[in-house]
Amino acid sequence: MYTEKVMDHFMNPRNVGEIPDADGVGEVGNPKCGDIMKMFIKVENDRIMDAKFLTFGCAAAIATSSMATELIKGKTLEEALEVTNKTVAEALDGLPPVKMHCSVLAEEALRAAINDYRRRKGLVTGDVAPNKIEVPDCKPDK
Amino acid sequence: MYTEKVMDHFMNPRNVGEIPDADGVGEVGNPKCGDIMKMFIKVENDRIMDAKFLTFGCAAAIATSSMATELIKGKTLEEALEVTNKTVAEALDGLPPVKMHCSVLAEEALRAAINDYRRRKGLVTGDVAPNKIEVPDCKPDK
Amino acid sequence: MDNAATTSLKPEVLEAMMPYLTGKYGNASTLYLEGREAREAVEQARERTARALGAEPEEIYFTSGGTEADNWAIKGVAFARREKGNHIITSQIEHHAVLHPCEYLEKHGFRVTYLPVDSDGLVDPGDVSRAIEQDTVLVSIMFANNEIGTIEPVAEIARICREKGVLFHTDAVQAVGHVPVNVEKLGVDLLSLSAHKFHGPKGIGALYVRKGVRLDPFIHGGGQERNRRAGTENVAGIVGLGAAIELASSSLEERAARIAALRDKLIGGVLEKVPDVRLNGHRTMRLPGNAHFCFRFIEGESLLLNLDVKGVSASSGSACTSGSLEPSHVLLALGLPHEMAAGSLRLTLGDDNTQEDVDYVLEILPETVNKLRMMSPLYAARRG
Amino acid sequence: MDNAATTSLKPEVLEAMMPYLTGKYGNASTLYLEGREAREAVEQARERTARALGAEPEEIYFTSGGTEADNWAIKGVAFARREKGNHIITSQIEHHAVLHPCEYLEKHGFRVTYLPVDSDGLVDPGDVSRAIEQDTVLVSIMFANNEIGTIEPVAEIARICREKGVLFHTDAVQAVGHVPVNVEKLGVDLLSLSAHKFHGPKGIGALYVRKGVRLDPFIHGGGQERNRRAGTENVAGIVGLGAAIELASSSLEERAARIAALRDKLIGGVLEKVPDVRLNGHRTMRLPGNAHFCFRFIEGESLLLNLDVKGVSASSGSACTSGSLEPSHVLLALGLPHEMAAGSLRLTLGDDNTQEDVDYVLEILPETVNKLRMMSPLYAARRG
Ligand SMILES: Cc1ncc(COP(=O)(O)O)c(C=O)c1O
Ligand SMILES: Cc1ncc(COP(=O)(O)O)c(C=O)c1O
Repeated sequence: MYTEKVMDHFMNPRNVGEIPDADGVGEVGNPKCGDIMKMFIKVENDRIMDAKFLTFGCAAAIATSSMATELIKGKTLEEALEVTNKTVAEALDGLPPVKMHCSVLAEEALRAAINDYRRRKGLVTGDVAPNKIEVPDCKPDK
Repeated sequence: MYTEKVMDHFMNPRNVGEIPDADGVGEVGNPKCGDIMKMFIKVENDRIMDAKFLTFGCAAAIATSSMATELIKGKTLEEALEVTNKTVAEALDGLPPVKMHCSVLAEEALRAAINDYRRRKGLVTGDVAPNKIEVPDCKPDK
Repeated sequence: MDNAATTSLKPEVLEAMMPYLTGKYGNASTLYLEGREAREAVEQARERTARALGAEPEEIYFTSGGTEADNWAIKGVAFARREKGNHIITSQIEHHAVLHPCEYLEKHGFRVTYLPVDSDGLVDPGDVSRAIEQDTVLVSIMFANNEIGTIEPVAEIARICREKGVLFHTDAVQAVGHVPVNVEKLGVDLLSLSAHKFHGPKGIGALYVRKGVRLDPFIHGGGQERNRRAGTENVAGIVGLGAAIELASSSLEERAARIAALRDKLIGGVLEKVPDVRLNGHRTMRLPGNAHFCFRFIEGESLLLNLDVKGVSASSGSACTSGSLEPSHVLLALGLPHEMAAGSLRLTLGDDNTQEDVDYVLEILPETVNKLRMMSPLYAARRG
Repeated sequence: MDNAATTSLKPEVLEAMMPYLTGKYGNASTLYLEGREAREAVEQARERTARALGAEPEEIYFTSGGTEADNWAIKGVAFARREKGNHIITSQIEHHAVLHPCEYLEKHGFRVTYLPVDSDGLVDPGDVSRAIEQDTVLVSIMFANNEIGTIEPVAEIARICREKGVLFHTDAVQAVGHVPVNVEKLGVDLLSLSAHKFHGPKGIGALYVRKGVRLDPFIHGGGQERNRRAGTENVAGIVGLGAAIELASSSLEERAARIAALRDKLIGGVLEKVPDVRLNGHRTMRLPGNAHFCFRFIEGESLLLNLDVKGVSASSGSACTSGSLEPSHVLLALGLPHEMAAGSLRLTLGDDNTQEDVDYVLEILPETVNKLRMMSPLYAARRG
C-alpha cells in the first residue's frame, strides 16, 4: 500500500521536534479528523534555514510531514511556497488515493508557518492569513 | 438418494406390460403431473393371480409400481386392499420424502384396478368407484 | 456430460488458489503484510476478469455466485431507479435467479413484463422495443439459456435499450468461458457470471457494472468492493475465478469449435437413431456444448437415472429443479405440452469430453429410451 | 495477533475440503453420483454445525459469510413481519453488517432504535425491555463485539424478547468457536456465524433459524437450502465450515482458558508498562482472545504499521474501516473523545499464540508508543 519511500520517512522521520525560537509556526488539522500537523521554521534572509514538525496522524501524515520539512530546508520562502501537496507526494513516489488528503495537510502546515512568519514581520495581517487552519473536510477522497 | 431396493426395482422392474384379458384395470395420474400408472390384474376366486403395470414417471414411480405388483400377487382382494402406500414404500426400504407421493399413486392404481374388477362384476356402481382417478395434487410434499 | 450444471476445478486453478488456502490467509481489508498480499491477489483477479470481458477492473464486483449477481443487478437497479419508474422487462425463459427476484419485486410494487420466446427459445428484439415504456428502468435478458442452450440476440437488445435510455442486464452465467463475451462490443450495462461454470470454484461469481451505472448495494456492511458489496472477501475463491477465466479465455474459439463439432455429432446421431424425439433450442445459435431433447412417452428423471447407472451424467430440466415434478418453465415457454416437456434430457459437453464419449451415448441412449417406452402407458396407447 | 479479523485455515480443515476441490466436484442439487456425494457432504456439514450450536440440522442455512447471514436475518425478518410492525431494536456497537442493513430498512419505512452501551460496551437488558413497543418485530444484539471484545448479556435479552413475543437475532460471528454458544440455552431465534473466524475458509457462513421462524428469502433463485437460500452450494466451503466448527468445538473450554490467561497477561503488562492508556471493553465479560486499548496522544494506524514492521499484526478500529480516518463508532459509543478513539489498538490472540508472543509485544509496544508520542503535538502540548 505505501511506497518504500513513504515507509522510510514514516519509520525514520526526519526533523521531528519543536524549534523553541521558531520564526514561524503553523498548525493545521483537527483531532476529530485524526490528523494534526505543527510545523516550525527558522528563517534567515528570506530563506528557510531549519524546519521541524510534530504530527499526530497516520503513517502518510507522518511521512509527508517529514518529506515536506526536507524539501523546504534551504529554500527561499518564495520557492517553499511552490511546494505543493503534489510535490510532496511525488517526492515520496506517490501516496494511495485515500491518503492524498494527508499531503494537503503538509502543504497547509507549510503555508501556515510561512504566513505566521510574515505576520510576525508585519508583512500581512493576521486576518488574511491565520497560522491555524482547520482543514474542513477530513474524509478520505473516495 | 434412492435405496438399493428402489434402484433394483427401477432398473429391473418386475411385471412390466399389459394383461390383454385383464379382469380389472386401474389408471391413475395425469401427464401434467409427470406420472401415469396403469395397473392390470387377473383375479380368480377373489385372489389376484397375476398383476402387471405400465408407468410413465420417475424412478420412484416405476419402482413402486413394480413393488406393488409383486406385493399383491397371490393375495386375496381383501388382503390386497390392505396394501397401502406405506407398505409399498417400506418394502422398498423407504423413499425420499419428496417422492412419497409416488407411492400414493401405486396405492391408488391398485384400488382403481380392484374397483374396476368389482364394477365389472356388478359389485359396485361406476359412480362410486371410478377406475380412473385423477390424483389432484401432484406437487411433491415439501 | 453435465457441464452446464457445474464443471470440475482445473488443476491449474486449484494451484493458483492453494497459497490463499494455506499460508497467505490474510484478510484483504487489513493493513499489514498478509492483508496486503491478499488485496493484491484480489486485484489481480479483478484485472484478469476485466480483461476477459473487455471491461475495466473498477467495473468488476465479486459476489458469492451467479445467483447473487443476478439478485443484486435486478434488485439493485430497481430500487436505485425507483423514482424514475417501476417497470422491468425480462423473458419467460430466464433462470430462477432472475425470475424469482423479479417476482419478489412484483410484491414490492414493481411491474414486470415476461416476454415470450419462439419455439427455438429466441426472444424477439422487436418485442423488447415494443415493451419498453416511459417507466421502464431495466431490461434483463439472458445471454444463453441454461437448459436449451439458445443464445439470445443480446447485442441487438442492448442497442435498443441504449437508444431508449433503459439499463440492460444480461445473465451470462452459461456463456462466459464458453463463447466470446465482450461487454463493450455487446453494449451491456450489467452482466452476471459464475466461476463454477468454467472450471473455477463454486460459491464465487461476479457482476460487471458499467462505470456510472447506479445501483443500490444488496449485501450491506463493511466497505469491501469499494463500498458496493460487503463481507470479508473470499480470497481463494476470487483468485480461483481469476485463474479460471484467464484459462477459459485462452484459445476460446478453437476449444468452442471442437466442442461444437462433438455437439453436432451428438445431435445428429440422436435425431437419426431415436424416433419421436425433438431437439430443443436453436439449431445453430446455441451454446457449443449444449444438446437438449424431448423424448416422447417417457419421463426425464427415469431416463437420467438409467444413464447415470451406465456412467453418463446428464440433466433433466434445470439442475435446480431436478427431483421436482414441475415441468421446466423453459420448455413450457417453447410451447411444448406437459407430458412432452417431462421427457427432457440435457447433455452438455465440456473440455473433458471426447468422440468416444459421444459414441458411447449414441450407443446406450436409444436402447434406454426404448426400455422406458416399453413401460410407458402413453407409448402403449399410441401403438394402439 | 489479529485473529479477530481472520484466522488461518487449519490443515485438517483444508484436508476435509480437498476432495471437493478435486475429484468430487458435483453440483449438490443434481441427481447423479457426483451430485449425491456433494449433497451428502453438505448434509454432514449441516449436522456438524447444528451439533456445535445445539440446534437441529434443519435449522442451519449456509450463506456466503457473516455479512450475508446478518443481512438476511434482519431484512428477512423485517420484510416477513412488516404487517405486524415496522420497529427494530439494535445497539450502537453492532458490526456494520448489522447497522447498515438497519439503515437500509430505515430508508424503506422502518424505525430503528440504536441502544446505547455503558463505558464497558455493555447493553442494558432493561433498555431492551423498555424499548420494545407494540410494533417491534425484531431485536438484534451481537453476542460479542468485534472491536472491544465485550460479551453481551444475550441470554437475558433473549428471555425478555421471548416474553414479549419479539424475535431475537444475535450476530455471533466473533463468538462461535471461541466461547460456548448453544442456541437452546441462549433462547435465540436467529444467529449468524462466519467460518473464517474459527479457522475455516473465507466466504462461507451460516444462519441459524429456529424452527417455525418466518423470514423472507434474501437471495432468490433455485431451490437450494430448502428454498430459502438460492445459489449453487459452495460445497468445499460448506465442508470446511463443518470441519472447522467441529474442531473448534472440541476442548473449547480448555483452549479458551489458555488464551484468556495469555490475554490477561497481555492486558496486565500493557496497563503496567504504558502510561496514559485505557483498556476498552469489559474486564472479565470479554472474548478470551481480545485485548483492546486506547493510547492517548497517538494515532492508531501509525502504531499498527510500526508494529507490523516489527512483525506484529494488529488492528486499529475494525478491520473493515482501517485505512479510513473515521474513528470507530464502537469507541465513540463508549463515550471516548475523538482524539482518544483515534489511538486505538486491537490485539486478538488465537490458538497459535504463545507466551513468547505476548512477551515480545510487551517488549516492543511501550517503546513504539513512546516513539510516536515524541512526534505528537498533543503530547508536547500536554507536557507543556
Ligand atoms: C443461466 C444461469 N443463471 C444463474 C445461475 C446461478 O449461478 P450460481 O449457481 O453460481 O448461483 C445458473 C446456474 O446455476 C445459470 O445457469
Ligand atoms: C461481529 C461481526 N459480524 C459480522 C462480520 C462479517 O462477517 P464476514 O466477514 O464473514 O462477512 C464480522 C467480521 O468481519 C464480525 O466481526
